[in-house]
Amino acid sequence: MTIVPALDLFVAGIVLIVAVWTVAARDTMSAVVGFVAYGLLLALVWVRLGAPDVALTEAAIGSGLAGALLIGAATRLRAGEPSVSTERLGGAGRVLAMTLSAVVAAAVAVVLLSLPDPAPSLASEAAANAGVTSLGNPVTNVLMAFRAMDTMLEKVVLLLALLGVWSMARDHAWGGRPRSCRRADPEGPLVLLARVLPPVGVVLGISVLWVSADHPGGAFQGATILAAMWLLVLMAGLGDVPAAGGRRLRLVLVAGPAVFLTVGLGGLALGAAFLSYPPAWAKPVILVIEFAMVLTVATTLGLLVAGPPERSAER
Amino acid sequence: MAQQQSSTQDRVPVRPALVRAALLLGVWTILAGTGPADLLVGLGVTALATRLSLRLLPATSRRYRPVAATRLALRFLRQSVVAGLDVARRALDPRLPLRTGVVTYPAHCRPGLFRSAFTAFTSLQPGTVPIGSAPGGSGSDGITYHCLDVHAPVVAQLAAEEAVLSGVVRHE
Amino acid sequence: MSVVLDLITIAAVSAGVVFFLAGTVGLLRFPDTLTRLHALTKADNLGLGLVVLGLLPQVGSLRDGLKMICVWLLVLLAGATVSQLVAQAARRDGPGSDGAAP
Amino acid sequence: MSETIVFGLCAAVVIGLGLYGAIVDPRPLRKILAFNLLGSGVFLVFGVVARRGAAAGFPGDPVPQALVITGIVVAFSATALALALLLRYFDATGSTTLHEGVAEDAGPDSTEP
Repeated sequence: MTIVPALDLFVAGIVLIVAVWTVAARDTMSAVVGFVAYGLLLALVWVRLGAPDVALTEAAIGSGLAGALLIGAATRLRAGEPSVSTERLGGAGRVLAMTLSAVVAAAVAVVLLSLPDPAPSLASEAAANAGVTSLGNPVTNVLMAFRAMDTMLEKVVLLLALLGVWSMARDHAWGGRPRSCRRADPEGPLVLLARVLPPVGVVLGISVLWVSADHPGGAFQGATILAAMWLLVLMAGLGDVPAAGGRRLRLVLVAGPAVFLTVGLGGLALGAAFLSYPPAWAKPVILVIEFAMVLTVATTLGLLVAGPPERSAER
Repeated sequence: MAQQQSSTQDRVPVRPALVRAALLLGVWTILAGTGPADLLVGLGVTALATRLSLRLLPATSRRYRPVAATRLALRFLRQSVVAGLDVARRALDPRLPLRTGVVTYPAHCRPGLFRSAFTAFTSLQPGTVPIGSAPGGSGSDGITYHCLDVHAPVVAQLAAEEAVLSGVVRHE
Repeated sequence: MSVVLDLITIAAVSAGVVFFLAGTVGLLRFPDTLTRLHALTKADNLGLGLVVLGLLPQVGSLRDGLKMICVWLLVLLAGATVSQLVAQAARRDGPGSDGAAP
Repeated sequence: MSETIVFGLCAAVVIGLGLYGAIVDPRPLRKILAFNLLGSGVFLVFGVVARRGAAAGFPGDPVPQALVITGIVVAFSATALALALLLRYFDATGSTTLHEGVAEDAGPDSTEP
C-alpha cells in the first residue's frame, strides 16, 4: 500500500539474509562480520518498533562492543580453524535439527500472531506514575525507579562476568594486565584517531547519559561510548590497561553498585521501601546513581573486552 | 590514560586549552541543550574532556590561523565533490575506466602526527588512498598511494595538499 | 519559501542517494579491495554530505542542524581512518603483497 | 500495526536460525554466535509485545523495552565470559572444538605474532 510497510518488509528481509549468513558462512570471521552487520540492522528494527533506547543499546553493545570481542576471539582462534571439518553433523541429524528449529520458529510465530488484541500494557501505569520522578523518558523511569532492583543486579552481573573472565588467568598473571592490544604501527592512522576522538567521545558519552532523563539515551549507552574511547586509546598504544590487582581499579569497579546499594538502603532506613527515592529528590538521586554507574559500567565493559590478565602486574 | 605525557605538561597552555574547551562545550550544547542545569554539567564535562584532550594531543605553540583554516575547509569541500564525482563517473561508466596503480609520494614531512593528519586528509581526496610508508629515494621516505588513475598528476596534487595543510597544522 | 526549501531538500537528498548508489555499484564492480575503498570513502562521504545538506532546511532548530553536521564530520573522520586501516590490512594479506609488515 | 506482524515473523525465523546454528555447528565460537542470534530473536519478541502495548502517548510499553536493555547487557556479559573460557581452552589444548583428539596438529603454544 504505502511505502512504510514495504520498507519494513525490506528491512526484515535484509535482517534475515544477514542472519542466515551469520549461521551459514563457512569462515568464522565472515560470520562474525555478518553478526556485526546484523546488530546494526537490528538497531533499525528497534527504531521501527518505537524503542530508540533499545536501538542505541543494540548498536553500541550488541553490535559494537560484542563485535570487537568476537572479532578478537575469531582472530585468535584462526590458527586452529581448518581442523574441524571432520566432525560435522551427519545428514539425518541435520534434518532433525532443521525440523526442530522450524517447529520452534513456527510455534513462536503462531504465539505472536495470536496475542490478545487489546494488548496488555503497563504503559499507562508508567505514564501515570511518571510525575513521581519528574523524568520524561519512560524507559529511564522503568530502569532507574520502577524496576531499579533489576538494574542494580545487572551491575552485579557485569561484575561477576568480569570476575569470571579474570579467573581465566594463568597463575603467574593473576592480578596482572591483559594481553597488550597495541598495534604494530606506532604512527598509523589509528593513533591520530585515538588522539583526536576521545575528548569528543567523552562529551558524547556523558551527554547520552545526561539527556536520558527526558530523551532516548541512558547510562549503559553512554558507558559503552566511554568504554569504546578507552579501548581506542589502548589499541593505539597511548595507554596501558590497569592491573587487575590495583586497588584504585577495584574501587572504581564497586563504586557504581555501592552507590546504588547505599541509596537503596537509605530508602529502607527512611521508613519507605528498599530503593525508594524521596519524591522531591528523585531526579537528582537518580542522576547521582547514573553518574556513579557510568564510570563503573564503562570500566567493566572495557575490561571485559580486554580479556583476562596475561602479563604480570609489573612493567 | 596516556600517563607518559602527564609529566611534560607542567604548565597548562592557556590559549589552546581555551580554544579546545570552547569547541567541546559547543559540542555539548549541541547534544545536551542550553538550559542552566545543562550548562552547569557541561562545564564539568568540558573541563574533563579538555584535560583528556591536552594529554592525548599536547598543545603546540603554533598560533591559530583562521583564514588558512577556512581556505583549507573550502578546498576540502570542493575536493570532496570532485572526488565523489570522479568515483561515481568511473563506477557507473559501462567501460569501467580504471588505470589503478601504486604511486610513491616523496613527502616533505617525517612520520608523526602531521603526516597522519596528511594521510587522513588525502584519503578523502580525489583518486588517492594512502596505503602505507615506503622507503623513497635520497634518505627521506615516502608515502605510497593507491590511485584510481596513475596518469593523473597525483604527485603534484598531493604536494599542493601538503602545502595547504602545513599552512594550518604544525609541521614537526 | 517552504516550497523552495522542499525543492532544495529533494534535489540534494536525491543527489546524495545517487552517490550512495554509485559507491555501491563501484563496490560491486571494482576489481580489488584497494580500488573498492575509493568507491566507499569518496562516493559515500559525498552522498552523506549531500543528504545532510538536503535535510538542513527541514530541521526544527539550529541544534538539530548542527548535530547532523557533527554526524557528517565524525563519519568523515571514521572513513578516513578505517579506509587506511583496511588498505594496510589488504596490502599485508592480499594477493601480490610484497611481504610482511616492517 | 503491520510492523508488529512483519518483525514478529522476523523474530520467529531468527530464533529458528539461531537454534539450528547452535545445534548443528560443532565450533564453539559459532555456537556462541548462534546463541546470540537466538537471544536477539527473543529480544525482538519482547520488542513486538512492547510495540503492541503502545499506550498513553508512548510508542511502546516501556517495561519490556527496559527489560530488553537489561537483557542485552547481560547477554554481552555472558558472551564475554563464554569467549574467555573458549580462548583459555584453546590456549590449553590448541583445539577449537570440544571433541578430544580431533585437532592435535595445532600446538598449545599458539601466540600472537
